[in-house]
Amino acid sequence: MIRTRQLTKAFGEHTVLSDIDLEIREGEVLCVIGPSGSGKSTLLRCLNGLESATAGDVEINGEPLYTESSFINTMRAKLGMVFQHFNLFPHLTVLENLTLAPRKVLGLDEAAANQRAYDLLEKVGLTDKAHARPENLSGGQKQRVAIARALAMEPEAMLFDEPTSALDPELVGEVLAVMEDLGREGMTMVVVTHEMGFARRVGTRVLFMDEGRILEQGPPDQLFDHPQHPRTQAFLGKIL
Amino acid sequence: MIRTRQLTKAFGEHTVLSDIDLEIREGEVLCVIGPSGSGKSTLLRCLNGLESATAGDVEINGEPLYTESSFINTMRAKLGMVFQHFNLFPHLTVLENLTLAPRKVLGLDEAAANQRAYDLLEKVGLTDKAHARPENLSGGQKQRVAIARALAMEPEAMLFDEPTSALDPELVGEVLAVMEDLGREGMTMVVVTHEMGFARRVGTRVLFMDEGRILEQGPPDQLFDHPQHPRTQAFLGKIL
Amino acid sequence: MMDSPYIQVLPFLFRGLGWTLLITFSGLAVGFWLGAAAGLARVSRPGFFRGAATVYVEVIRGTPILAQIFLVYFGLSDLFGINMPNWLAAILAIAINSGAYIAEIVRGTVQSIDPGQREAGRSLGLSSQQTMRFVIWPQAMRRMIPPLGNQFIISLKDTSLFSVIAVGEILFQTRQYYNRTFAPFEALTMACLFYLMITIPSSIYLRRMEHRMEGK
Amino acid sequence: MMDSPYIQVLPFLFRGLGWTLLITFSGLAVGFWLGAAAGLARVSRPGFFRGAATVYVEVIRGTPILAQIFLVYFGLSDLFGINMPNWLAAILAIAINSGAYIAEIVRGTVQSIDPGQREAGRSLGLSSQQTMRFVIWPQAMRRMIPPLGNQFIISLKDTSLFSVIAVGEILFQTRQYYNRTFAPFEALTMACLFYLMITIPSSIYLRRMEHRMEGK
Amino acid sequence: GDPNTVSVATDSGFVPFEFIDENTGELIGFDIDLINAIAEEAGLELRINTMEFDGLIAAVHTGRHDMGIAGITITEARKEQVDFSDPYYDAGLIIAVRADNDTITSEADLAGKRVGTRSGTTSETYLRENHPDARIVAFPGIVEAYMDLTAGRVDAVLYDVPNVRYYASQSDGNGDGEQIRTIGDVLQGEQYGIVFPKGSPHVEPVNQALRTLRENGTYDEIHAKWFGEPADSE
Ligand SMILES: Nc1ncnc2c1ncn2[C@@H]1O[C@H](COP(=O)(O)OP(=O)(O)OP(=O)(O)O)[C@@H](O)[C@H]1O
Ligand SMILES: Nc1ncnc2c1ncn2[C@@H]1O[C@H](COP(=O)(O)OP(=O)(O)OP(=O)(O)O)[C@@H](O)[C@H]1O
Ligand SMILES: [Mg+2]
Ligand SMILES: [Mg+2]
Repeated sequence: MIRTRQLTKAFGEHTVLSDIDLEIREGEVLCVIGPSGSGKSTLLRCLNGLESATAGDVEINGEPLYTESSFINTMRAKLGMVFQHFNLFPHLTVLENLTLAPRKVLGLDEAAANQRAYDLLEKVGLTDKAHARPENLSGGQKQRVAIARALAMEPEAMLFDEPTSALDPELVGEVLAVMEDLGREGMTMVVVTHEMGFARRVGTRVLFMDEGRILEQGPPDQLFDHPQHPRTQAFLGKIL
Repeated sequence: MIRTRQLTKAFGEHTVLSDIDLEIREGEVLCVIGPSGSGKSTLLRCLNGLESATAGDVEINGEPLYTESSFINTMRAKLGMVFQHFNLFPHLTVLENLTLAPRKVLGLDEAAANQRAYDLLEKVGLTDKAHARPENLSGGQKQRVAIARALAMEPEAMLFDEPTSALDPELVGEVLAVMEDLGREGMTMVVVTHEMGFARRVGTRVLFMDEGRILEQGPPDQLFDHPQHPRTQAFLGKIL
Repeated sequence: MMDSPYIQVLPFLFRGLGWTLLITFSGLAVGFWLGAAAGLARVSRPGFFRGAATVYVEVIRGTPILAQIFLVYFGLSDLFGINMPNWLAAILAIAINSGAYIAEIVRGTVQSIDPGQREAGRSLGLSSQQTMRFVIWPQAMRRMIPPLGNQFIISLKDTSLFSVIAVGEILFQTRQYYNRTFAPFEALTMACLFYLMITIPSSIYLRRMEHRMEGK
Repeated sequence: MMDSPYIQVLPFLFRGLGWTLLITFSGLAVGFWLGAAAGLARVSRPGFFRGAATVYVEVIRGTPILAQIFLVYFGLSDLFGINMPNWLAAILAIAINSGAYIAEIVRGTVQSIDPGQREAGRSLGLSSQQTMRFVIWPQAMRRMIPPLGNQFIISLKDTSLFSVIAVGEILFQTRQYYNRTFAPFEALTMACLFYLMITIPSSIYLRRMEHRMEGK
Repeated sequence: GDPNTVSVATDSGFVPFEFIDENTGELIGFDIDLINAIAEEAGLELRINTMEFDGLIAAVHTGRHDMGIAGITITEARKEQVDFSDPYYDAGLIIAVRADNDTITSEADLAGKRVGTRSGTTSETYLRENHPDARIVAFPGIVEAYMDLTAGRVDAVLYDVPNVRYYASQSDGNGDGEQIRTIGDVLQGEQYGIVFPKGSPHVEPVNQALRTLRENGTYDEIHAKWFGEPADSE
């Protein structure tokens, strides 16, 4: 459902992604790991067009991502994105955060958008926070709202960029639980994360990146327990 | 040599030090420990007049600290102070950092001040950095310069406020080594620190503060191994 | 007492106050939209609009407002035969001048919004314009309030220059008064008090507001 | 070609440029010391000097410079019988005006120096004044350069107001020229170019310097 | 300072009495030549300062300057603030309109019209007293008023005869046809005098010098230089 062909991204002289060939099938939960600066975030951002590739293609359901801009907007809406720092809209209530894009992009009327928002808030366990402002939520609650906000666009896949790494340890669980539910429901997901427990339980495949390349990939247990590449071994040795 | 009587310090409503009675004898190395906000820094700052006490007295060698301001200036010069964040003067070279106060306060001429500075730089092992700017030093080097700068005033005692807590772990050792040397040479020192190893090796007495009071004091081994007060026990339990 | 110049000048000053406030508020109302447009153009993709906005901002900020006033008043009629009354020229001059400074305020506040906000908006499928309108702009607006208040004070003081084209604002009225009574010192002192009556409370209020916003 | 107003006005502008630069530089030279004194008074212990400095800064920043120019021009002779030539009044007015803004620059930069620097100075036995002179001030000076450069641009533009007291600076010369020839548009346009010739390079240079300092 | 050095306030935009020569940048004009001749005669050293007219009398009144010469009309009201020399020039006020304007043919037509003038002058006072129903626009500089007249923002300008005449002739010499013309007669006979602070010791010597200049023909020379004819033929 998502496919890249020789995807390359450079900032000026600095090549951040080199010739990435990747195919993500429907229902897969792909976990991406790798050292800081290896290009994990850049990969996600290229997948939904927040960055445009220097060379190569991205296809979503067989349709190329890089054509003209209005197309990219609707493409982006097909891939929900969740950021490390939540990026909730601070001037809007939780409910408004969830209804803004459905109303402006999908053209839902207020009642329909609200209905959808409440359903999602129930799913992430935050119905009582509908009228709260983001500033009054804990980090874990913020990230659950951010997930709900992305889901409100009914995306075909979800991209997560270190969704728990800005959270206090005791708040990580509630976010991972929501993500696990999503995975179990069959949502296609790409998750940059160093939560090995999550990757083992929910991930269908793990991918190790270094210096803009995919060095190794495979099922979680295989990759974690028997890494092939020396750099993977070194990396896992440090973080486990 | 330093003595406080019922020293009390309040910021507005908030009493930070209450009735501190403390006597520090010549050659003692007093280590002060206690939770964050307990008033350790404020105590040091009251000792050398950077803060004026709300009530009570401080005496140095029998002379009261709080009289008129020119007196405090010379008093301050008798107590060298070393800060957590070094506070080197960034616009001056290392040598100038060391000679500024001796020249302006003690009236040394340039040659004498330079001589003294080079002697001290040798002592802290930084002779080759005399003409460097602080920005080009590592954290450990900065703190050693800061110690030398305080010593250049030939103080009768030295006050250290968490001198190693802003340093990368691998740089802590070089600073503690300099401090150990000082202690061995008989310098009177008051050291706010959580470096238990240093306190055991060099400290003659350890003092536990909480909420602006001295809760317990004694020789390092006794205080660390057999703390009497339940709060001391709880605190040591956390940091050891 | 009643024939002291300090008292006699008061009716003149009150007459001037009306003009001063009218020109300041109208000029800033237009200047805000000019500034918003130019400021947004300056953060847009390189191209004609961005270039034009840059020239506008740099030229206005690089030349004295008095020269701008003369150019608007005499230059426009000289060149294009546009003859607007002096009060309208005054409003236009304040608008054009404050617009350039407001453009920099707009640019600064828009750029101060966390780029993550833009990314969140775009990743939800909002277009670039929608993201600006619904996500960035409302947040930037809040932060604009203190610097805009500051610009209000600056523009208010700038209206004093319109005395040279005989717009009846505070300083013009003051000059009218003292060229009849020859008491410039007293009249000017009172005029300054009139300005301070507006500017000091405004700046105290602004400082408080900034404090509150920082505190948050 | 040679009788185009754009060319004819040039000798006037060059004549004005000298006055403009003279008044700007002399005014700022005095204003800097005034501002340094007032700025340091504003960060000193509460008391007479701090109060006086606050009043000075707030009054000057709250009133139009044109009113200040008239007050300096008339007030000094009215009150104290001091009769200075108008170019000297102009330098004094720039000094008094820029002094208030420079005081805020000084206060801001001095307060931006890490308080640990003051503590380090004091703990070494330096007196309060010595700490300011040898530790705080040299560091603050560096940070003052960009905002002082900005004040230079502002004061340079402000000199144009002295055309109303017939000081022969750029805008005065321009008006003199078009008074006789009725070509205000051409003359004013050239005058603006003259100002831009100084202000734009200055602000580019300042921006670069700020960049470099932030980069450090 | 030196008691023989006097500071003189003058205007810089009142052709042909005092104005800046566009070629040299020097302040020149009838008043300037006259005051220099007076100074030479009376043994005074001059320091000339230029300023906008509307503050000029105030500046002399407050003692900021020792004397002022700027085509200042002698009036009773002004005599309360400053001392005047003997009159040195006969002038008056006159109306100017755009050359193509034939709706204003006399003073009576000013009602409801926009009339430009210079603030602080006798013209402004005259308009306020005699034409309260006209819309008076008083600029600090008179040139702004003429520019408004040619631009059509005011319908007429009232100001001193010699200055209006000068601009009327200047504006048609500009190559684009006659733009401004005067209408009607001189409205109010006026005389110019030099002003001094009250009780100034300079009044008498200046009057003495003025008399001498009239007698020895210097005054006529200067008059002829600036008005093309000797004084008596006016
Ligand atoms: N907008 C940009 N301009 C220039 N360089 C960039 C930009 N964004 C990212 N980079 C560079 O690209 C490289 C990869 O960055 P990226 O954020 O993708 O790494 P990452 O694997 O997500 O790291 P982390 O684990 O720290 O988030 C880094 O060297 C980074 O400095
Ligand atoms: N200048 C000040 N004004 C107001 N409150 C202050 C000031 N300095 C310190 N305090 C307060 O005094 C209390 C004690 O502070 P102090 O810095 O002495 O604690 P500490 O024991 O050194 O803590 P830490 O281990 O975090 O350095 C704290 O609650 C602090 O907030
Ligand atoms: Mg990343
Ligand atoms: Mg502390």
